[in-house]
Amino acid sequence: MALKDFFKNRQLKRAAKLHQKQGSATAGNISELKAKSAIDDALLCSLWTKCQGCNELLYTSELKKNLSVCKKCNFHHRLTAHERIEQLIDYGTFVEINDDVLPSDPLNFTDLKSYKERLKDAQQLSGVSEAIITGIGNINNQLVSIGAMEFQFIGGSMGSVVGERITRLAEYSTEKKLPLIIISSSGGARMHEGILSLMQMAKTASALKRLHEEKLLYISILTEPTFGGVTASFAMLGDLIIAEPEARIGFAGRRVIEETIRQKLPKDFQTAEYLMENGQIDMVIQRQTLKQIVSDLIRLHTQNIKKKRFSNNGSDKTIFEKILARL
Amino acid sequence: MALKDFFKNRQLKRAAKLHQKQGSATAGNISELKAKSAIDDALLCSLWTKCQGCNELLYTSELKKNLSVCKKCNFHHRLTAHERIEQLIDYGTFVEINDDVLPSDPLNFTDLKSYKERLKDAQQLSGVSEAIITGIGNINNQLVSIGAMEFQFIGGSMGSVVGERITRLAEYSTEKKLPLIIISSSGGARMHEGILSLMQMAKTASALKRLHEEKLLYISILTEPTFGGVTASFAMLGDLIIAEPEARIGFAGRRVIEETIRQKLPKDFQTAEYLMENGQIDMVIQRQTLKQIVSDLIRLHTQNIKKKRFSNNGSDKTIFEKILARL
Amino acid sequence: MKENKEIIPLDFEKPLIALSKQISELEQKTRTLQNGNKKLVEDLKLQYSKVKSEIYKELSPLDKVKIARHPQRPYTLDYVEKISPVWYELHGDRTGKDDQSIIGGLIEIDGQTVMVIGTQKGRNLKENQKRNFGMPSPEGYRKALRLFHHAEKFNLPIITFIDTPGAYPGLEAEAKNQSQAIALNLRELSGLTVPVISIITGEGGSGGALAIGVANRILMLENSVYSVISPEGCAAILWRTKDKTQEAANALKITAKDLYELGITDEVIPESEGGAHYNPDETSRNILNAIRNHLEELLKLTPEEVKKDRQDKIRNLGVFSTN
Amino acid sequence: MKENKEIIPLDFEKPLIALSKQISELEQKTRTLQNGNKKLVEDLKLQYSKVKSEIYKELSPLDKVKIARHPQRPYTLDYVEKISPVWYELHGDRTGKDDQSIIGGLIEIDGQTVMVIGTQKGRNLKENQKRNFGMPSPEGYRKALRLFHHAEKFNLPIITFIDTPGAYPGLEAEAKNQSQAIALNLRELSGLTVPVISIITGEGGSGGALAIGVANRILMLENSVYSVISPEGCAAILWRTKDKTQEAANALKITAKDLYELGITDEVIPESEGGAHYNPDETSRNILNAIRNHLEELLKLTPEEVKKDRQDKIRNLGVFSTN
Ligand SMILES: [Zn+2]
Ligand SMILES: [Zn+2]
Repeated sequence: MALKDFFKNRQLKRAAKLHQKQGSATAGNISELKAKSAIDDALLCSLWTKCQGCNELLYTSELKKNLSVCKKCNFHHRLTAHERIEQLIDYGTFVEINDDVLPSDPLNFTDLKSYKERLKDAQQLSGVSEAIITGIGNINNQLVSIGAMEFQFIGGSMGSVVGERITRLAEYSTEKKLPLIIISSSGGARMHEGILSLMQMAKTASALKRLHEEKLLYISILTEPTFGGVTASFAMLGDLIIAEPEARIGFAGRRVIEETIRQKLPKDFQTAEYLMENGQIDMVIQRQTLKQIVSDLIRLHTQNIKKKRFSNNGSDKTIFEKILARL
Repeated sequence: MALKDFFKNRQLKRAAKLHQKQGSATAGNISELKAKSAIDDALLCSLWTKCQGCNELLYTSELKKNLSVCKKCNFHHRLTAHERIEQLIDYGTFVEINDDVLPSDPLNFTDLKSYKERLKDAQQLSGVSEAIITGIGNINNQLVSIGAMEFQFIGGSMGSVVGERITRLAEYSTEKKLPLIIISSSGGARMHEGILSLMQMAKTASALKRLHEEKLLYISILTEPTFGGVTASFAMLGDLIIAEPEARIGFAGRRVIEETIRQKLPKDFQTAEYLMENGQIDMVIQRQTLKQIVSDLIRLHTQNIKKKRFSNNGSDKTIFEKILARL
Repeated sequence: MKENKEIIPLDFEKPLIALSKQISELEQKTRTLQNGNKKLVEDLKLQYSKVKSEIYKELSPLDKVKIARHPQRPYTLDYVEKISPVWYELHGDRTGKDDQSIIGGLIEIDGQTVMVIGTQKGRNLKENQKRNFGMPSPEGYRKALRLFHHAEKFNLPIITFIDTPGAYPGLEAEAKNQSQAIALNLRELSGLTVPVISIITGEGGSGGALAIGVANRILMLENSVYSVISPEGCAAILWRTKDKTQEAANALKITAKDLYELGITDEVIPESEGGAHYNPDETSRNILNAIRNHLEELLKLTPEEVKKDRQDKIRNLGVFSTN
Repeated sequence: MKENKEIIPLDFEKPLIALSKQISELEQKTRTLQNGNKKLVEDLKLQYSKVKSEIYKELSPLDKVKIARHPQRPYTLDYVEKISPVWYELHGDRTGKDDQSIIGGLIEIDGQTVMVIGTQKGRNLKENQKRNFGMPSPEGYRKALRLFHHAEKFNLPIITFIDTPGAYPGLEAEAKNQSQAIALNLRELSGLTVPVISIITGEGGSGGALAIGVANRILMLENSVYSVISPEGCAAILWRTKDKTQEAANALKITAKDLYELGITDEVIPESEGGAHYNPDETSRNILNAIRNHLEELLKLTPEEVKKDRQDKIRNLGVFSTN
């Protein structure tokens, strides 16, 4: 499609956007959060992407090169879990673990559609088996455990698999003395697994307790959007908490709060910057500098300890090789 | 003096009260706090005491019998350190310790009067050697370490001696595994000892850190008035914090705050009830029930531990006897 | 046919009310009339018993939700009063607020000091303004956290009573970091070495309930419910209409029985017939018995075993496949 | 006679300004006039040096207070920038506010990560609104506490920079329990096993300063002061008039030298002549050297020895008699 056609169609598409795709699926927060998705545009025109911040048309390839951050308005577009890993982990060093932990349907849950169907659809749409990818890899030659959530998978909702994969990742970190990084993006708990999804909050927090007792570093990275049971468990337990600019982060969804308190909320409510002002996070970091800063922070948090404890225990490299050999 | 004469003189005395006695002596808070003292009345008429809450004339002996709480308006009159001990500790079981720790004048400090003179005057006025009495004794047969501050001694201000006596008391508690009770009443740090008085905040807090690490109970009792360096150190570090009704407690003095923020403060600001509402203390307790409640709280906090650890180690009685024998 | 007249009936209890009324009227007449009517009264009473046990036996999940939310249902302070001779409430997070939708304090059971922490609803509008309808703010969770650590320090077992629609979804609550307050409680509760027993007494409202519910034993009153989201909220999102609340309540598996079968709940504590509000004394006795039994077991463990017991329990929650 | 022209002179520096002006004028004339004047200029310069060293040698405690409060004095962020190649600021108490009158973050010294925590004043009204004139609220102290524990967890030595009139005396600060925030920091700082070095860089304002100043080593810049109360406040209370501020400043013993003699301060760090604001680079180098020396000593100790070193130091503060 030519550029001029795109411009002509812009108004039509905006209208179409109001009747967005079918239903969200996590506890409360997602339906409103999906409004910003740009998949319609992407399908219409894969060469060009309309910026969700300023509506400008951007070359998709250039946008990707800039880590999906708009050069005009600095809007940070959503990334897939795989893109997250690619942007943070040294090329070729990521090894996924626990990808054999797969969802089931413990409650035999059906709403307008069965949960089983939803899972299949989500797997097809997102290309991943669940709402988080976990594994190990290097960040500027420093071995870490890393998890990245996939919002396209039923709104990044946390069910048994997300809980189990994070728990295993944290346990792995504890065992191997590795820093842990989790990039969150989620609407909350996955209703279709009922109370079991709620319990994942306790499970992940408990695993992080053991990591904490071992004095290992956990950096939590919050991205647009992070809500509900995810924020209220592992995402808010980082030793360091970093958010991307303008990412919306909170416990309750905006609409629920507005209904409860019967007043409009300020525009910047629940943005990364709002959280910063309210003392809830350490930093708001541009995506372009995220890898370098995370890498620096890992170095700064491990170099003193290394000197004391690991001086004769071999380098990270060796540990990494051992782990790879075992896998 | 007959009762009717007293009534006649009441108005005169009220006027006299406005020109109260000479200067206060601690960091900021005392001068205003002394305004409520009723010593003039007491001297004028030792049989009768005018209630500082409701201005009613009360039989002094009846007032004392009611622990200096007005039966009409519930005003809790200030108590001396010795009265505090008497009201809380079983008759005859109090043994003062570290009364040989006595004030000196490290800075050779003189304002309108020399610090040495002030110390002598304070000792004469209050009948105690410093602004706190410390020792051990029983509360309903439970041995405790206890300290009670004396507001009449330079406004209960904390200098080196208060800091040292509290520190030794806390250390004694730690060593003997005794619950610690401190009843505070203070205008803050004692300016005449300069930086040394400030450092008592760190010293007492540090001693309490060790007590805390040994998992021993510390009950802090806040009475009218408790301010400044005392509140901002040992007084606010209780596992349990109890205040007497309407006692004024805070960090900065009311006047300082009003000058800073240039607005009037609410009437109940910095009262025990205000602190309660603001989540700063556990309980506001009537003086008449204080001993029973403190006694209960000690029992509740030690009976589980005793079962586990002290089942074959002899009773409190034995420890008490050993300590007494050693003194 | 004595029934506590002050109890407000629920929809599904209406047939009982009608029957009860009929019986009362007949009984009054019986005094002046013939023996034949006495037989009728007896029959009606029999009928009443049958209907009653049928109604209460076949309660749907949504009926249970209604009982769990009954305005006359006993709350934490009611149970505390009945199971302990002493109660010293401890207040505040020490940093600016005493959130009264969560209460905490010391009780005594069999000469053992126990820390109680629980959500607390109000009985009327004024009380509910104070208690915020049992929906805690971050300061409430931080008060609870302070008391968890207090209990750990002094070797006090912890019992939590849970009956909350959920954590309060308000502007101030978000500004004060509701998420972090809950998350930190989850983490810290999991690390305690004193026994923790949680009892869902009414509504177990999602993360707001779990924040004081990470326990060695999770007990549920017979008519209590515990869910990741309210049936109304779930229906609105997944079915796009609150009309489907019944369906959502069924699908979510929220009753004590469901959760027992799912392995979340360790014991279902029986209530008095019709619900705890019909006989708080009886229900309290059942609660006390349950506490005693579980406490006795847990106090046999060493502190490290207590911690491991809880962590193992939490660790195994979740259903997934591994090929 | 090059002096940084942008420096705002203090009262007692006025003679120097006059002399300096005289010299400049004469120098300009000298270009066009005879040799005799050159001699005069030389003499004046000599005179200037003499006066200068005399003035700075005989500074009264109150003069030092003025230097310590000089609006151009370097603040924590200025020093951080000069002593470390990296600076990652960490924000917030996690519970509702990022108090910017206290800052904290990570720096690196000789390949060692160090946690810096310091009070921070603003340079102008707008900045001072943000920084509240360097007077922390409870949330600031709680941010500091979070970072103390963070440093303890990751084995990071702590350096605190202190320059504050004191903890903020405001309604909100009292409501949020300023006392407890300070008290808890005192207690927790005393228990850390990582080295803590505190540097008083300007005003050490009472409890508000001490709350981040319980350290293994207390260092003071040459012109800094540290006091239980401001001289003005002390004069107003004990002398009943602020006119006696000078007397109070003398009596209180607040200068670096006084505190060194009292055994409170471990080292007095020299500033550039006239004060740190005349040459922040030089002063920063002196600070860095002092940090290096003390850190080197402290890092030889085991964690438990570090803790004991600090606790012993604190334990011995105070002067009293025992007969
Ligand atoms: Zn843009
Ligand atoms: Zn009265």
